[in-house]
Amino acid sequence: MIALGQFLEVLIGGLMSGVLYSLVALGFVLIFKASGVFNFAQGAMVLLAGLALVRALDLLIANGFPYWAAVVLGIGFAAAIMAMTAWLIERFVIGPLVNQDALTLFMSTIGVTFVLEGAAEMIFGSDVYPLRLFPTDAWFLFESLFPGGILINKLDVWGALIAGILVAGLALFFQWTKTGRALRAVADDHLAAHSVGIPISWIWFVVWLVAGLVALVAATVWGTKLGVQFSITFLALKALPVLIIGGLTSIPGAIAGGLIVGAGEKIAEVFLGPSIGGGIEYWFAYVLALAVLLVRPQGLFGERIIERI
Amino acid sequence: MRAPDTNEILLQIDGVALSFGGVRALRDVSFNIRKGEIRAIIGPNGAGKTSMLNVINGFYHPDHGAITFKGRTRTKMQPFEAARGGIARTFQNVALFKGMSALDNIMAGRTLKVRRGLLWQILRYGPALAEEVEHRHRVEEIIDFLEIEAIRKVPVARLPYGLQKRVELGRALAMEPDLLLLDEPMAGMNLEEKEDMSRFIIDVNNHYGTTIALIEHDMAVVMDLSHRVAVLDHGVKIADGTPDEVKKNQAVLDAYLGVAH
Amino acid sequence: MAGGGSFDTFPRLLLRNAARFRARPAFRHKDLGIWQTWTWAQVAEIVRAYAAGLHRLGVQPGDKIAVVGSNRPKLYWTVMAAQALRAIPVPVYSDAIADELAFVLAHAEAKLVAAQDQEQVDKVLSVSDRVPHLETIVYDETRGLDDYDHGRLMAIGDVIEDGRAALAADAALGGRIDEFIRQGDGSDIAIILYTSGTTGASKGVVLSTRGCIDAATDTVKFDRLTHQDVVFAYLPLAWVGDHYLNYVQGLVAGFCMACPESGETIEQDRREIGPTFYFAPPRGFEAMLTRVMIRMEDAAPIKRRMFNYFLGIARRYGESILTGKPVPLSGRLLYLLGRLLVYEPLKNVLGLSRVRVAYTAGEAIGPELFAFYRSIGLNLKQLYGQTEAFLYVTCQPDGEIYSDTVGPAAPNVDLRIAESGEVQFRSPGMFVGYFKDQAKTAEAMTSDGYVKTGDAGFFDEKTGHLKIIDRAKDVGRLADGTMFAPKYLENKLKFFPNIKEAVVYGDSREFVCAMVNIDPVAVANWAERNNVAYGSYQELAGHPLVYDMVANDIDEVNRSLAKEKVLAGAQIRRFLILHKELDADDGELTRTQKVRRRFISDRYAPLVTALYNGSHEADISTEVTFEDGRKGAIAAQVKIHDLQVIGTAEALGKAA
Amino acid sequence: MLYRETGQFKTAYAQDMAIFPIRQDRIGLGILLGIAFIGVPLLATFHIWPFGRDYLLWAILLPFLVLALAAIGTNILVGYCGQISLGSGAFMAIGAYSAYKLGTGVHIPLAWLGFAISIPPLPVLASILLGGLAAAGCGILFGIPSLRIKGLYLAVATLAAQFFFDWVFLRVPWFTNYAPSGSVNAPELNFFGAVVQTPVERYLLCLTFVTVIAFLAKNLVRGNLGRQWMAIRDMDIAAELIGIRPLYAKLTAFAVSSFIIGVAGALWAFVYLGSWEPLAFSIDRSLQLLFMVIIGGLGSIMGSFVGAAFILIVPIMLNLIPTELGVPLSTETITHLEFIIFGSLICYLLIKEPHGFARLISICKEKLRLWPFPY
Repeated sequence: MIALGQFLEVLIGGLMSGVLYSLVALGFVLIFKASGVFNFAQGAMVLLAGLALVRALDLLIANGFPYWAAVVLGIGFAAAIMAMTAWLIERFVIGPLVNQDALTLFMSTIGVTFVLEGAAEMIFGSDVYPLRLFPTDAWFLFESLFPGGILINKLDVWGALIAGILVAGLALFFQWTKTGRALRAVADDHLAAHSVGIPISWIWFVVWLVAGLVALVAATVWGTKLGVQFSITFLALKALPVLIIGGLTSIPGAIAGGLIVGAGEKIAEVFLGPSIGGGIEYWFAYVLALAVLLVRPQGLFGERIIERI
Repeated sequence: MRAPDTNEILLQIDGVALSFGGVRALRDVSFNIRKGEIRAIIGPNGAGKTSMLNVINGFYHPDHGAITFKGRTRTKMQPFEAARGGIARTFQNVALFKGMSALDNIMAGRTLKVRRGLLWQILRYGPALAEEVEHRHRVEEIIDFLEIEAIRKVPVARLPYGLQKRVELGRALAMEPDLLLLDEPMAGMNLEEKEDMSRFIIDVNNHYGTTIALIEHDMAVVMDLSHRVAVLDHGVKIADGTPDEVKKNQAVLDAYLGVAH
Repeated sequence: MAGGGSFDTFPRLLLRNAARFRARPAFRHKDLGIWQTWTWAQVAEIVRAYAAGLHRLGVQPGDKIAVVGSNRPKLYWTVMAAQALRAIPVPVYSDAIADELAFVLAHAEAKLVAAQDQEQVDKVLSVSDRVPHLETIVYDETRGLDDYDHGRLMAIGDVIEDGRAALAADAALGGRIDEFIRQGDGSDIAIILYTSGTTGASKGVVLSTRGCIDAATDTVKFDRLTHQDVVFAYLPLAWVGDHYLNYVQGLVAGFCMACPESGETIEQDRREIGPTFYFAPPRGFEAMLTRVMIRMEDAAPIKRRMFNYFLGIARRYGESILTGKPVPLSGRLLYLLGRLLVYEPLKNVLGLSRVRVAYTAGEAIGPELFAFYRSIGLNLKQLYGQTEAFLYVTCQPDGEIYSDTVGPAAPNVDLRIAESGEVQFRSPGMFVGYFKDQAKTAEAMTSDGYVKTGDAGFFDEKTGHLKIIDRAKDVGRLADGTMFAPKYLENKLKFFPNIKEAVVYGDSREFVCAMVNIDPVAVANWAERNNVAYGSYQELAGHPLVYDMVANDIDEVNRSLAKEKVLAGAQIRRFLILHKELDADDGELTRTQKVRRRFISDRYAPLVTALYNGSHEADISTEVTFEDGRKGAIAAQVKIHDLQVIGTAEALGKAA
Repeated sequence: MLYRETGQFKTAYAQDMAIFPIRQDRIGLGILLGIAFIGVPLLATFHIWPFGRDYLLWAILLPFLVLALAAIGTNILVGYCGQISLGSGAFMAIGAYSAYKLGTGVHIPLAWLGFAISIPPLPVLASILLGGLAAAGCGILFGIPSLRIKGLYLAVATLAAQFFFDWVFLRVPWFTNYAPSGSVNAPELNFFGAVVQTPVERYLLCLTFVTVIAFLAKNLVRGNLGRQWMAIRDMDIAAELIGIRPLYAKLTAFAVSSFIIGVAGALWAFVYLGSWEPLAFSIDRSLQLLFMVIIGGLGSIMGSFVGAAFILIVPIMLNLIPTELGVPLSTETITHLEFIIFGSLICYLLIKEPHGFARLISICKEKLRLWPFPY
């Protein structure tokens, strides 16, 4: 018999890690919405941002900077790296490929993935680097209700908090800034950008930059949880089913998709896994996405595709 | 122009209605197409002409009404089933297979006539090759008919618009359809191309005896071409008859001159 | 190789070929995407069935059967079937307008017309009330004709089917057809070819069967044509060239005629079929070369330079290699490399790789143009001929090729130059007469049975080849009686790239003068290369250096004239460069870009006067029409340049 | 320039529709096949340069052939039918493990029914082909979503196949015959009594498979089914309206593609690797195959070969060149450099020639055919 407490604990743990998936998925959605590019490189951007941050922190602290200053400078450095990356990608890859079909753009981001991964590891090293920006100890809640209480990792709470702030920030950005509004216009119609009076290349730069910053945020949380390492890119792959479930064009969808995948795979792993060999987490999200697609090809939150002839 | 020999009804549309969201594209439209005739459906832009074609070949499913084709009434069917039933069509904005040559496009139109399956096609030997040759022969006759010999091996994406339209007509003809639906076959053409296309349409009707339903918003072209004309406006049929009758119809004149309703 | 021999009628040649070359291809036609092929045996069977079908339609010996359309096997078979029935085929140009068609059909008293397609059928129907003898129309392509009244209209395919069925059902019919063939005689009229009349109504040239076959037997032997050869039948069916070179030679030699798919696919089809014997008029070769050069314009610079370099090599050594003259080893090696990189690939894309013998005729061919094709290894030769001769009068044998002659008399052709300078001949293929026109026939013949060509010419002293200089009626005489051939001179001048147009005067004058138009493109290029500054065409035309350059060109012409005894006296003594371009809009040229000599001499009378009164400049003011239709006047002072006459002896001395 | 097409005319449709209608191409292919089937084995047998050691055969030609085969399979699905797949690696795995099970004997205990299904070990050839069939079956199964899902969505759906089968072969010990390490060994490569052992023999085996399958695949793609696939790829709605059933067209593409990939997987495992772990067929393999067809040229059988060669040779070059230049780099740096250069090359090629090397080659061929004209 499964205890309710255990179930709740698994559920909450799953939801919390789902938030982390959402953080990566957000970057995908931003780029897809604005440029129709399915950005396979989002995971590599997380890796790059994380490595830049953690290596800068290490260096600064080793040189006697106070912790808070090192954090601020480190984040600034990583953000600058992401800005440069965004510029390079726009300038050398996405810009020249404008008007190509979706598959070509997708493939080009796989190319970008390889470059970013190689460059990140070559410049910043390829070991596992621990990052301690957030507390990682656990809370035990509701000890009175369930035997042993429910274990919640403080990092997960931080993650949720950050995701919330990020979504709010993005919403504000899209709502209140000129570039943000232009971005929304571009998402509907590339030509619209001209009428807004902002060069399309600038818009794409901004969108890749924002996606890079989102990756940086994701990296701080992921890095604290797992240490900054190459396998982060694999975890980023998991953002793909998250996107499918949530819909490629929906920011709330990305959040919801992340939560569903996070909770679903944890619950499946814990309650179903032992009976069929374990390791279900490995594929559960994808099969779930497949199932969702069969019912709603546009994802749960995606806009309906209407075919015309 | 030769009038159709029989009054046999090939296609009967009864009270068809179609709406998208709140927009009512077709409201209670009824008309028929006789075997062997050239039937035009005309109307100003947004009259629901293309929707009508889409309903006929199963791309849209009407909300109400029935469609009787070759004596069989149906409400829902898939586009490929319509094709199998003998309905072919062309599109307003040429819908060719861009990555293929003109020849391959038309050859693709023979799909329904292909009898040899996967394994024979893999071997491409004996009967399979003979069949392929036979289809090629039929397709070459169409190429000859449409006078596109010079471009048969050119990728269609490289062809000028007028020729693309001809290749598309060829692809539809390759299906040997009973009913050929032409969606604005002369859209975007210059005068000479329009004349050519008119000639091809009449020749198709004459030579193959194919029943043709065509949509056009340019009235002049249609009047010389078709045996009977139905006029749609805002999803409603406002007139139906011979070109001469339709030309004199006040409702038609109003619709074309833009009199407010 | 085969000759006519005892097979003195076309149906007998066909039967001979069917027996001798059975499964060899006789006709190919690119149709429905592939080269449909008929062997000699098949053609013989089809023609027999066709003849039977025509016979059942009432065709009798002596009936005229008109053939209208482009090159299609069924139309050639119509000619064969008609000849099998001893009826007379009359091909008509497919681009003839209705009036021309009506004239020919009515004049020839055509009883049956074989038309290619709906377009031709429509044309025939539109004039049918003017063609009283016309009974039946048969057609090749059925498309669009389904709806027509089939009372007197039939598809050729159906006629053949009908004939085939009737032959099968009725053995006597076969006997009758055989009887026609047996009765056939070399003296039968083979065909009537209507000349496209440049002057007045067209005339029907009647040719005899034996004459046709004998002439073709000679030329087939001359060029060693065999049943292995392939010709590309793209020339107008009604033109003597197509009928002779393809149809008659085809039957005599047993080679294969390949018909293109349509007018638009001729180049592609030529490349596919790869003819071994090829004819094109000079302007055909010129258009081909122009397209080559235009396409090469877009090539990468390196490739273009390589191309031009090897064309230079070809110019230097190609002709000598082709005619077997000594060439230095380095030249041979470079030429070999050029063959690999340029000449062979070029001939390949032009579809000329397999050509063994190519001919051109009809007008003078520019030496540069002629040399180009010869230098890349195409055995291009010239012939001179006429419909009245059944084509060949002269032709160039291999190894004796010059751009400015048309060769010695063709085999068995008797050639002479009349007192008047006119070329006259007797040949095996010469015509019987003009159809229904005794008077014209008499006019065209001399009393001793020679045919007057209407062309003036002379025999080149060195080679003994005939040189055609002009239409006889245009040839004039200087005041001292020396022969003066304006077009010949003008052509020679125009072959220089710097000279676009030229008008020469001299008839009944003391000496010859020329007015020249420079080629603005070529001269502007030259000016740019040589840093010659100029502000306008007028200024460029008047530039002393330009005058010097043109003077050099004319000197060269004079030098070449000096070598020709007949024309040595007609050298150009004075010339001027016109200040404006001759223009069709001003009436100075015809719409086909030929100079209107008389009009120009009136318009520029002050200049002509100045040319002959010894002054060194003259003022002229002419009215011109601008491109927008406005009229205005151009006034200019034009300089006149004197030239040294080159003495015959001096020229010979230089040559030695 | 090398082409001399004048006089090469077709008098029958069969000639016109031949794989190589131009004589020079046929000659070229003949020479290539001659080198591949006779030249290379002779040189390799007598260890003549460049086959001094078996390195070239083992490390380049063998993987090239097998991956080219897999790329052909991928190309049929992605290039011809337009269905993006990130799951090719999984289908290689299915081919490999199915062939392994069939080659070593299948035993399915159905305890609750009281009996067991037992199939004795099948001959190697049958195992390989049936392995392909098993992959085809799974391909059809995972192709069903393609009827509703399009484009990039489908790519993610195929990822599901990839991860699911990765997991199956890792976690279900039945497939590995309960090998404790998870690593399995191929059965003896016995073809009708002839045992394939040496590199040359292995090479010839793969070459035969590749040649035959490439030829048959070419037959298919230039026939009606191929046109159906391309029609679906280019404009699925129009395809449907001329009577093409999307279900049939897409599922046949999945089946044929998966069959070829499955056979390639079995060859990869049996002939090239000999013993292997599930890792051999991971998502990286899928991406690699996708790269091969995109760089080689979507919708081109020849492109699959070129793409495979390119993807294999570039890393080798990256390893060789610095060493030859006397700038030895650490293994790690080389790996990273490989990533960067590879990624950049992909981006560069996509920008310069989105249709891949096949298009470049056909442009070159066209230029040669029209030489000296530029177009």
